[in-house]
Amino acid sequence: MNLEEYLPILVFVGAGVFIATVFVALAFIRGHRTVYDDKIAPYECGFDAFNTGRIRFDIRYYLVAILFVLFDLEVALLFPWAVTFLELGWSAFAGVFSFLFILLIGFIYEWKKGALEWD
Amino acid sequence: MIDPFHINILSILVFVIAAMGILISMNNLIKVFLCIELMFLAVSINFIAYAYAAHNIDGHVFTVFLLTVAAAESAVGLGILVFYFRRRSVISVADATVLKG
Amino acid sequence: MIMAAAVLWIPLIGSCVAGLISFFNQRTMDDVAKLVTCMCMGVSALVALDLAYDVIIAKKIVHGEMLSWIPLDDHHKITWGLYVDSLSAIMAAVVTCVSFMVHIYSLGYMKGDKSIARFMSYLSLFTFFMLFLVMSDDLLQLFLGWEGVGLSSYLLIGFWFHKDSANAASMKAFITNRIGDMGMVLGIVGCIAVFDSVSIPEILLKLTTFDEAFFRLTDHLTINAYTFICISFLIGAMAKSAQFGLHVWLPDAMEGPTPVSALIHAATMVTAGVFLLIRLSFLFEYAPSVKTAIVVIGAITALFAAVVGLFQKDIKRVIAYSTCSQLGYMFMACGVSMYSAALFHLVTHAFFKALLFLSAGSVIHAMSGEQNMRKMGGLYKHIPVTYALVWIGSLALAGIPLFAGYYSKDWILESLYGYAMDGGSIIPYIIGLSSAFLTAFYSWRLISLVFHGDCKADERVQSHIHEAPMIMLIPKVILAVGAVFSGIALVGFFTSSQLISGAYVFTEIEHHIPGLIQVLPIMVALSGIALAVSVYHTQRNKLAIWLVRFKRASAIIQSGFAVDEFYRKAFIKPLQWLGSFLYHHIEKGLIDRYGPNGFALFISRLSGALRYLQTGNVRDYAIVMIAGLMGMLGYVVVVIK
Amino acid sequence: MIELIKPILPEMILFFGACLVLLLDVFQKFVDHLMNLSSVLLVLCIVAIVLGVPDGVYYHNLCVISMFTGLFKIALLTLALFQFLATSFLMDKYALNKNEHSVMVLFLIVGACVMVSANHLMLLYVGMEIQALAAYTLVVMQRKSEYSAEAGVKYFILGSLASVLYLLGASYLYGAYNTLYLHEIITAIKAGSTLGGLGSILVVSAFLFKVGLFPFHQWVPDVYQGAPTPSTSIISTLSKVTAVAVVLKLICGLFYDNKSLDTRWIFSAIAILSMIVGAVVPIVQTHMKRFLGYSSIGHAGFMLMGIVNIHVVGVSSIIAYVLIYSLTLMMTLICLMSLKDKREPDEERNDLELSKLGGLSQVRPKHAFMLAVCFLSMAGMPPLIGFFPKLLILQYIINQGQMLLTVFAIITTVISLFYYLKIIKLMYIDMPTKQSIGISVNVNMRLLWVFIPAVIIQLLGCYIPILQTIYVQYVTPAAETLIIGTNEKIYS
Repeated sequence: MNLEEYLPILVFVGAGVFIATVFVALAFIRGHRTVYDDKIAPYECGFDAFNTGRIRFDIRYYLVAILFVLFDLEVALLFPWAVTFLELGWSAFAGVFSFLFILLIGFIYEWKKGALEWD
Repeated sequence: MIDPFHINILSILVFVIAAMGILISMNNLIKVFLCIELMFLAVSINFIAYAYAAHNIDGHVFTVFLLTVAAAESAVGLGILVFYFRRRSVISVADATVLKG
Repeated sequence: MIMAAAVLWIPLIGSCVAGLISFFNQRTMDDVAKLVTCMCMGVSALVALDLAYDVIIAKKIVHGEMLSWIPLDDHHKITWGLYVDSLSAIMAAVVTCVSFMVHIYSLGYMKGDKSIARFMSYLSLFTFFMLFLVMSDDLLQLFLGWEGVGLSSYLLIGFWFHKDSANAASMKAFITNRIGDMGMVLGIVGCIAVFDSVSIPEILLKLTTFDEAFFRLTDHLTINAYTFICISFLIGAMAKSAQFGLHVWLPDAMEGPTPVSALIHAATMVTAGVFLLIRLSFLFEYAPSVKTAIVVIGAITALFAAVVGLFQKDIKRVIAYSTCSQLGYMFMACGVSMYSAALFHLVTHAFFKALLFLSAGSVIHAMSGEQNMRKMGGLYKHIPVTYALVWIGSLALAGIPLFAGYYSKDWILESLYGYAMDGGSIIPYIIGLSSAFLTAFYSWRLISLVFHGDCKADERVQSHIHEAPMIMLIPKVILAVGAVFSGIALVGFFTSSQLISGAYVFTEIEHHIPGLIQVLPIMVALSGIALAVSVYHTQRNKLAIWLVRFKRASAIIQSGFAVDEFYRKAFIKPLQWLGSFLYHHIEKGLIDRYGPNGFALFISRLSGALRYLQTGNVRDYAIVMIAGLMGMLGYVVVVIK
Repeated sequence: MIELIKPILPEMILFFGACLVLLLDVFQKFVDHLMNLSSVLLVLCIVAIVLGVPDGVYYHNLCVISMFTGLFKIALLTLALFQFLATSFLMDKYALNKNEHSVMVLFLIVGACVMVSANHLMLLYVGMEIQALAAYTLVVMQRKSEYSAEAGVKYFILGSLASVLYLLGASYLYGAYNTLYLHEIITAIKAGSTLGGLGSILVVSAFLFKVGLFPFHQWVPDVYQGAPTPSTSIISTLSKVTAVAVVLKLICGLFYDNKSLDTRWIFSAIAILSMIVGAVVPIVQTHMKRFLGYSSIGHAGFMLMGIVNIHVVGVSSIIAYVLIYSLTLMMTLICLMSLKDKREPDEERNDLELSKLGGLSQVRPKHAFMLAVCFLSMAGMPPLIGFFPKLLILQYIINQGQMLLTVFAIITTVISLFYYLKIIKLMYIDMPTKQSIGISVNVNMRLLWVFIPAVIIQLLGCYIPILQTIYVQYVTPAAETLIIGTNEKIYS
């Protein structure tokens, strides 16, 4: 196994851990702390934090989930293009943008239909 | 050495698990959809294994498309689920037998 | 040709017009229907007489083709043809004339009947079919006419279809005639097999070149083809002409209106059998054994019917049995090859028997529908014209000199005597004489019972007794003229001329007839009359005692020697049982139950069962899908190479 | 640029047109005219196909244009056009957005066209999904109906299962032959391998599901019944025509002259069992659409007989059968749609109870006549057009010596004649009841513009030469491209 190829990732992970630790530590040390009821109350998307997991969610969460899944995963189609767009040239560019245009139409449709409104 | 045949067996195992999952979890549509997604993934494993073994890019491309199309399909599925829930107030299809005979 | 076609088709036009009027139930048009049918019939009769004159005097044969019917190939084609030789011409003339008379008579007799248009239509239709029969040039067309007259007869017997007895009688006539029709079909098929043709002239032509032909039934059993064909046709003729054995329908057919009895069951249709024998005489000459059979059958029928006729109560049945008996005479004449005599008797018989029937109709009309002679009597005062006409008819029937029947019957008896002299049996002659005696006896029995003595009807009926209207009398008078003069006028013609030129081999043998034999029939007839008159006018009490003493015998005879009863027990009952068995146990119980109905039941059960496979549950659907797929995949794994 | 997209111009027109209709609907512009716009799009698409590129393969063998694809695409578009023209004024009676409905139909056709043209397993899959997702959406369009929801869920679960089976089969084919191009697979499969055999059966099964054949048939009656009638009409005709096209393409490709795998017994069994289900079960049905669903299973089985032995004659008979049957079924459903009252969605179910048709000939003589003609045509009564494809297929299988199939075909046809005649008896002999009078419709003159051509088409069977011309000029060449032309002509 040629593990040297994965060295940048190791560096990246190390840097990430370092920076995160630094920021948390700074906030902990230098932070201004006041405690009041609302602040210390457990918060979980409007649900009671200490409860069984088998509760009913509002159906609207699913709607958001649907939209998220769609727009999230369609991006997966962009990755192969993104890593090779220089070699592929303008025709691939046109293809990808027509794909994005179709997604845009979908987005306009869902916006106008009010799917993004909570109520 | 691992060859596509072994991956094939893995994918079949996953596929069968998913199929059994569909059959036994009819009382929860979400689980059914999960199992269907699992089946997609089992097939994806197959494609990637064959593509890797044959050094052929088509399998990888298919997998990417498969994932996105599966996403679209599950979106439609969830839409139908929401609709179904609004009409029935349950997400079980085990007793959905208004249409029969 | 055009004349012949006119004779044939004009009655059909009348029938169609009347039929349409009847079909659309236009009561107001009834007069039109009557007028049209009678006019058509009259025209047809006139043309037929002219045609007969042409054909007989000028000795020319009209033979032409109207339409192509079944073109098989160049050599085999069946056409609608017309073939009028002297035989056909005479038959056509008789049929149209009698029919015309009956048409006119019906106007009076059926007056007030609400479906008179239908009646007139049927009568004309019958006439058309009868003409079709006698004028046809091939056997298939003849068969069509044969069936057509059967159909018309069925329709007319059952004309009063609200009467159960009429319906039963019409069916009896039709079904009995089926047996004859089967014979006809066999005969035609036999002709096709032997001669490769159904055309009568062609068969005649080929017959002279053929020697003998055989039908192989099994390996060892063969039958002479001519014998077979002739037996088949004989069966057909027997059924139509009500010969003994197949006569049972004729007395019952009297359920129809009396004009029908006169036209169909006395003058014309029943003689179709005799016509067939004469038409195919050339064939019968090749089958001598069948000719013997014809003589036997004719003799039996003549005697049997005369005996049964003695004991009948119903006036129409007496005449019906008399018809049967006279047809027996004609058969005997055919059997001894005296076809001219048979035809002559056919013609004269048509006149006097029609006259008798129409007179009987008048009597019934006068008696308000009563047909039982025991309830009549003394009518000569009230209906003198009819009385006179019955006398004329009876004298002609009995064969009293100068009246028509004498010449023809005498000729037949002489022929029978000649047959005996030629080495044949004497028995037919004796039977002929006995029958002549019985004929005279029952004729005068009828006259005595109906017209003399005291009237036994109730007051209401008596008060209604009246002479028939003019429109019913005139046809009878015309027929009476025929009954008197047709014999004397035509005797010379029939005895002298070679009637049907070339159509059959006519063996005219001059016999020396002793003087005694010439006088014998007259004496026998006169003695029959004398006996009847003496018995019914002076010895009636004694007769009654005798009848009581031999009550059972007379009852049997009255029922026609229980032939009907015999048929019922021997054929109808077992067949009914068999039919019922087949219907209930084989058809219903086996075929229907396990066949169509069973299959239908199975399918609907299967349907009900299969619908439960559709549970509505998605899981089950998925299981079925996956199981089916597994089956297919398993098959692939097994069979793939 | 235009040369680049020319081969898929018809699909492009439909797709972007559909997007346009969708946006116009959502922005509330020209709402009343959008169905007409959709019809115009269909016409444009037909024109684009007729004037389109010459036969051949395009986009690096991804896409095939041939007589076969052209015939099926035009048939699909014509059927949809027929439905749009006939029902645009009837759609208001249904509790659904008619513009979204037509958009979904357009998307469905896009997917169908992709499927028909596809020469690549991935493209075939994408087309199938576009078509299937549109179909699922069509089923659940009627938002207030419980039946619609249940039918949608069932259709979705089983349909997803079918597409997963397709994917599994595709992966096996890919593993066996290292290619996803159909023509390469077809060439390679003659060698025979277990993996390839399993893959081919799995791939075909997915489309047998779409056609609704025996082990995969159970969704058919439920979905037909639960879906709103306009959607039923689309699914039962467009979806089925497409699926039959793909089945023909796949079977002719994968199993023609395939010495290694004899599939005759499989398809004979499927055909016989489908015919039995389609003949027997409808007898006890009481709901019109359910009844039609079951009978369509029988018809699918009848069609499949034509391909048990693969031959040009059989394939062209199947093409003729599916086109004529779909047209007849669509006419029937349009007629039923026009009988509908304006009611709550769930009550529509009751509107289509068979008993409601009692004495229809007295209440609505035109509708009764139309329905009777359609049913007799489906049953295969000689003067009507439905007789001829049945005759062709029977003739074919008899010539092929398939006596078992022949016997079953004849028996089941006779049984099916019984239930078709039962409905005609219901309409013509029975008296109207209190229920049947409830069926009322504003007799629109436009309906006659549908009925008269429909009856004329049905009666085309009286004038055989025109049928013969169409059959010889278009259908048989289409079948020939499928069998003879697949490899030698196009890919050389």
